[in-house]
Amino acid sequence: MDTMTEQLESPPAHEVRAGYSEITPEQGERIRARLSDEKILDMYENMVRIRRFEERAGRAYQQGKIKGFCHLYIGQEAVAVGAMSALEEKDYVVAAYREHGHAIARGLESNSVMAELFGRATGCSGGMGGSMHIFDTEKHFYGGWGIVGGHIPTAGGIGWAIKYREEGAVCLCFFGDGSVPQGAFHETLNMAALWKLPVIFITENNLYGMGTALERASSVTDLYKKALSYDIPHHTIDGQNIFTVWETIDACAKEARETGTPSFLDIRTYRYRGHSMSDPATYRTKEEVQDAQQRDPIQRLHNWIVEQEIATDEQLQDIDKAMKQEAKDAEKFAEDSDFPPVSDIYDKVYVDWSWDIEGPEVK
Amino acid sequence: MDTMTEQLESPPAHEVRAGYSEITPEQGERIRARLSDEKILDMYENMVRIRRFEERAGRAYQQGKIKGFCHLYIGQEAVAVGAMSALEEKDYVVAAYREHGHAIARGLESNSVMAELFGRATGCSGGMGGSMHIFDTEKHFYGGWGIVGGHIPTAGGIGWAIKYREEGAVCLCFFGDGSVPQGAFHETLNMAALWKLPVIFITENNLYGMGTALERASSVTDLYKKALSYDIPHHTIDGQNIFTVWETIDACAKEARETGTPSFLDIRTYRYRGHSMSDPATYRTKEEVQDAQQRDPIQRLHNWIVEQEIATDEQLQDIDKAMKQEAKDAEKFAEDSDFPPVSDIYDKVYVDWSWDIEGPEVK
Amino acid sequence: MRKILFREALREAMTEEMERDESVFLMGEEVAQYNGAYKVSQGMLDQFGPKRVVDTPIAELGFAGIGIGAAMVGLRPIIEMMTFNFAILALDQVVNTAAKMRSMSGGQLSCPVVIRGAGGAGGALGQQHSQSLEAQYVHIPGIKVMMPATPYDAKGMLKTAIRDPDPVIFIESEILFGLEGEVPEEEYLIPMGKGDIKREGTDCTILTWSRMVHTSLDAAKKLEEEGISVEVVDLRTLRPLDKDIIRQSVKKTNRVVVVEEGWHWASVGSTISDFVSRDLFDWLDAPVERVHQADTPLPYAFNMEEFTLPNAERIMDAVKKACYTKA
Amino acid sequence: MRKILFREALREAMTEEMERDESVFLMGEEVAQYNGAYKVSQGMLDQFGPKRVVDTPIAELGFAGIGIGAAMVGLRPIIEMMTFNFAILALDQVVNTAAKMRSMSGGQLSCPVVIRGAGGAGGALGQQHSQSLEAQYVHIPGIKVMMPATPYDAKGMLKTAIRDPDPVIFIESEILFGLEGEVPEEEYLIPMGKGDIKREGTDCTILTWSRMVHTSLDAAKKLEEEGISVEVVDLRTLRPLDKDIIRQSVKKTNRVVVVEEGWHWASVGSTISDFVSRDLFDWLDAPVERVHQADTPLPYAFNMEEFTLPNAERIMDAVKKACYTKA
Ligand SMILES: Cc1ncc(C[n+]2csc(CCOP(=O)(O)OP(=O)(O)O)c2C)c(N)n1
Ligand SMILES: Cc1ncc(C[n+]2csc(CCOP(=O)(O)OP(=O)(O)O)c2C)c(N)n1
Ligand SMILES: [Mg+2]
Ligand SMILES: [Mg+2]
Repeated sequence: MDTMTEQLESPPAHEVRAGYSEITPEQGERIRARLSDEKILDMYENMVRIRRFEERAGRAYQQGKIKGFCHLYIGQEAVAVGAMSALEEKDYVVAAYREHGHAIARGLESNSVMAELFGRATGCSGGMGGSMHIFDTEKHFYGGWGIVGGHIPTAGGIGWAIKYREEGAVCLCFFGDGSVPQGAFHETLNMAALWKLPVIFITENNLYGMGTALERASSVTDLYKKALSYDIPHHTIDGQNIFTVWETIDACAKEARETGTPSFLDIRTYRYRGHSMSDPATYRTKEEVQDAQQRDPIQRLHNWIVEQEIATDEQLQDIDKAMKQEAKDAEKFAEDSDFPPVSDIYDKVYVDWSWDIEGPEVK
Repeated sequence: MDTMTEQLESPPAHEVRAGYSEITPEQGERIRARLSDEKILDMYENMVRIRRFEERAGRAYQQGKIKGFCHLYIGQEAVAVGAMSALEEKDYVVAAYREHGHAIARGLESNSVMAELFGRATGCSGGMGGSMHIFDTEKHFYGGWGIVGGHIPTAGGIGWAIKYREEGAVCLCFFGDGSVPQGAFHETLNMAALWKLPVIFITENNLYGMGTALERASSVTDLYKKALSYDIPHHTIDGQNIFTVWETIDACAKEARETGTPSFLDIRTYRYRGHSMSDPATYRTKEEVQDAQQRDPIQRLHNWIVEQEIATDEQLQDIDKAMKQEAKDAEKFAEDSDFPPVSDIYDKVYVDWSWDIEGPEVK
Repeated sequence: MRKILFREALREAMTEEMERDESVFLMGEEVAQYNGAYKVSQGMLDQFGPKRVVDTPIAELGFAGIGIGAAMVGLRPIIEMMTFNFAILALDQVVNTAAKMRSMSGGQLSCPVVIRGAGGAGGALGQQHSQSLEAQYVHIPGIKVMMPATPYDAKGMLKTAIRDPDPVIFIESEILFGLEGEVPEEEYLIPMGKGDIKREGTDCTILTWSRMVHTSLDAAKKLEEEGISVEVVDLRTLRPLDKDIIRQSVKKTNRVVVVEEGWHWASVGSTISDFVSRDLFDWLDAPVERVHQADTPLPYAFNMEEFTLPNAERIMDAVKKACYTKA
Repeated sequence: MRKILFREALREAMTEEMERDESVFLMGEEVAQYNGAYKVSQGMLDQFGPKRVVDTPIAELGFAGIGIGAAMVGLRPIIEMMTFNFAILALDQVVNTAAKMRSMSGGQLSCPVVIRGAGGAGGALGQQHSQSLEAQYVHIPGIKVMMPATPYDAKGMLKTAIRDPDPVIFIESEILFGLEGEVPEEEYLIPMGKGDIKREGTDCTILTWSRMVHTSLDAAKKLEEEGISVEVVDLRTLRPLDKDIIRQSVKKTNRVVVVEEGWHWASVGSTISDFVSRDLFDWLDAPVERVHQADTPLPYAFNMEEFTLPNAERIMDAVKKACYTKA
């Protein structure tokens, strides 16, 4: 595991940007020994699926079809896809509000996620949650908190349950760099370390929390130092290299499933769009964004696949077309779906309620 | 500063107990070069003052004269006295609920503190706060939160004000080892480090939070590791050696006053009594307590003073007698004082209130 | 019938439910090795071991959240808050996670967690340790709130709370822990959402809960001597509220006093008074009277604590005011 | 008179007070470089520099506590909560420190801090971002609570809040930030604890605040066409409550509807309704009516949000019910 986890002793975060690590020949060899071509193409397809989905969601938002908050994941796809590709069915995933990508990578259907964004009954949360609350208990996907850091204890609790029931599983917990200063992070990591809860705490470090650059929010920008204060394993890795993500999560997950050891990952990535649909992101220079896009995780995997002759450029274009179509179809599916019956408001608050929940009458 | 701040790479906390460092000849020389005999005797007297005060408070509690919670400081005197002796008038002190000692060390009169414990109008907080809420704004003493960790942000705020008004002062913030897992600790240390707030964060590490040994509450027992994750200076020191405390605080305070740099101290100490008056402390062995008492900070200073011929054993006995008398007088003062008028309840909630605060009528 | 203490009744409830259901466990500060700050969990570590009786660091937000998370995937945690004064730190997890999980997930999830511990004043504990904070929870849809007043209720209600599939806030008056009362050996449950008439009467209804039930019973006894017959209704569950028991009693007495230990603005007492005033408008012969703590923090000084909290005398005054007001 | 937006009115209030008093500063998430999540603080960093307009990490408990601590030693911080949904994380600092500091210190200390930010529903923001949480603060003695409804009030009230020597919670409806209204150039202050009659009427009184003032005014307008004359009282300050304005209006109309955006159990609306029902018992010709959000979390689906929140139609129904009930 050591080769892939050198600790970047990094200068201020904005100088590091997304970090960088080529898919070296050695890494390529390791990967090809462990992952089938099919799996690799799957991972590629999933990244493209997410990007095309997000682009479509962005447009639908501008057309007023999606409302409220909508946080796009474009640019960070390799983190979710790399991570989920290392999971087994029994494992769990907890994520924050920028979680469309995680949901899709975990296997939720584009239709189901898009319908949720549209507030429709066919959405994974029955249209009641929306973009920030994508849940699917069958897939062990707990994806969406609007309270920054509020889900970190939840992941601890799932880790607790895994251990309590001896499930031999792991729980991944995704959060942003901006969430690290929250007390919830600190309290949970201490208990996870103290009790050996099998949770991988993953900072998707895109260098900004809304408009605030990491170095203006955290007195350390080498976030692995947080792990030192809990005595848990940590790795700082390039999140734009999907194989690095996969290898790291795979190793940490095995360790967690077997021994319960939690770990902390600082995964350097970048979001191309603003924080949410209403953010023009003027706090970053055009150059900075372009620079990050040079390390685009999809393009990088594309190049490598072609170079390795796993697929041709043309075949990959076909995947892209199919994913564009899938996103378009998802939008149509969502638009064609009904809103949930308003009676769901009352039906889906308590499991067991025997009284008149007061509110407007359902006609 | 380096000589006195070696980082103890320590085994589980309960094995380290209070740590240990003799007053070496070198330290003795440094001290005598910087502190007058008078000051040294003052520090001795203050430790004895606190101990005798606390013993008396404990008895008064058992007699029902003090009610509610009462947390005695016996055994930890060198921390408060060593620290306060390094302060200037302009500096600030924030402490938690085990703060009688800090208040007295900061110069509050025994009478005033004892009367507060008795709930009398002559108490420093007018009898309204009690043992856990000892305030004296003139002395810049903000001493008493019943919410574990709740005062750590307050200290950050005072640090903020010092910096904002360019006072060139420092704020000491005392809390227990049990408070470190609280989110408030983490959030404040990050901001203090980020903004360079002149606060010295002092863990009085007495190895237990109520009945929970540090290693059962924190995944790291070398608490200095917490400081690594905020990138602030830290020191692990023996809190039973008053000179070590004084030298460390003195150095950190100077740094903070001049440059705003915050720091974190893990001061190893021990409380001889239970957590509060109702705690028999059965979670510790008799041997453990006796062992800690071998390193009694008062006895240690006593021996050194005699050895250095700063005062005779007899003279020190006289101090002890005087302090016993002072505590006794304080109890009498408190008992002879009146309870506050109940109208204070209404008068001391808002500075500016123009409405009928509802409640029983004052007759 | 055998008599046991309030704290023992709580312990029996937890112990029986843990014996019955492997997925129930107890977590909180000092619950295990120390046997509980208030000795509620005495002996439970010995019986169930450290896997199921778990000491936590002082990190209320964190361990409440861990309990809630564990509940989301099917465990049935009992999270002890040493006191509800400290639970404010965990309120986000209750309000934004536990209460909303089912709604946000479109009904997929539930959170069968019980968060329980001491509430109310405890005797000269000062401003930060003497708060009755049930209003913070009763306000929030998605949770249920219970507050027992007797050992009998404490046991039956806590067992119900543990079996309930929704998140339950369960607040125990600190001063009642040592109260003795009859508790049968046989198993029983007290239904969620059902109040209990603790004393029958015809002239006036006192609506109250938790410790104030006893203060109200004291007042009722003394009022009997003065010829006033008071019905004392212990609401027991505060969310959902037992509207029927209130209606029945008020239709009989036509006069109401609401007694609560804590503050009165935007409080549980205010909402019950409001409910009575509107729902039973035509049945009231006098305005609802209220008894509550003074609208100030509760200071330490012994004379002040006494002054500020409701007592039997003040309840008697309120009942008389309600009764002597002409219809 | 010139017209400006609600958010601009807030900004003017802060700017003027910061110009007037060196000890006032603004701290919160995204208030400086980003110019505010809702652009309330636009341009303030440029004017006052980074010492006085300060971006924070996401750590609500921590920075609220830092503000409160700074206030304890004499500064006058304005702490912006991006929304009050997140402020729950900081509630311990408000309830256990700010509100109690003066009492605990026997009157030595005060905490002249303003904690302000967006509250209420914002339009399809879902369960965790759509809460009206004023009840959490109105319950607590030691703090004051203000909620303006118009740009004029927003400016005058915020200036008062900043100058007030006690801790003030100041909640701004997210949906009102873009509202335009008349605001004079000259300085003015709106006193703490004073409501305002936003529309005079004789048949029924609506008691409300914040955004619901506008929904109520809509309803009142429509009701006028139907021949019902409604008085709309904007309470503005919720702690302390302007009892006199309520009394005057109710003694005139004898019928009352309390309208609030949020949940209704243990709420501000319930306490106002309770106050009216008891204090004005003999003046009421009908039970107080209430309009409020459904007692559930507010879901995302667009039809559900509409269904669950109070609207003009429902207010009209409530007024009619109050008016058609026979005395
Ligand atoms: C407790 C809380 N505070 C503030 C916010 C507003 N907010 C939403 S997202 C966000 C930034 C989070 O940044 P980060 O954790 O880095 O995640 P990213 O958006 O970069 O994925 C903020 C301040 C919130 N939702 N919850
Ligand atoms: C938020 C909160 N949680 C729990 C408590 C109960 N409590 C009071 S003191 C204490 C132990 C604190 O230990 P430590 O910080 O080590 O201080 P020490 O008592 O050793 O001085 C606990 C759990 C509290 N007062 N506040
Ligand atoms: Mg980020
Ligand atoms: Mg300790």
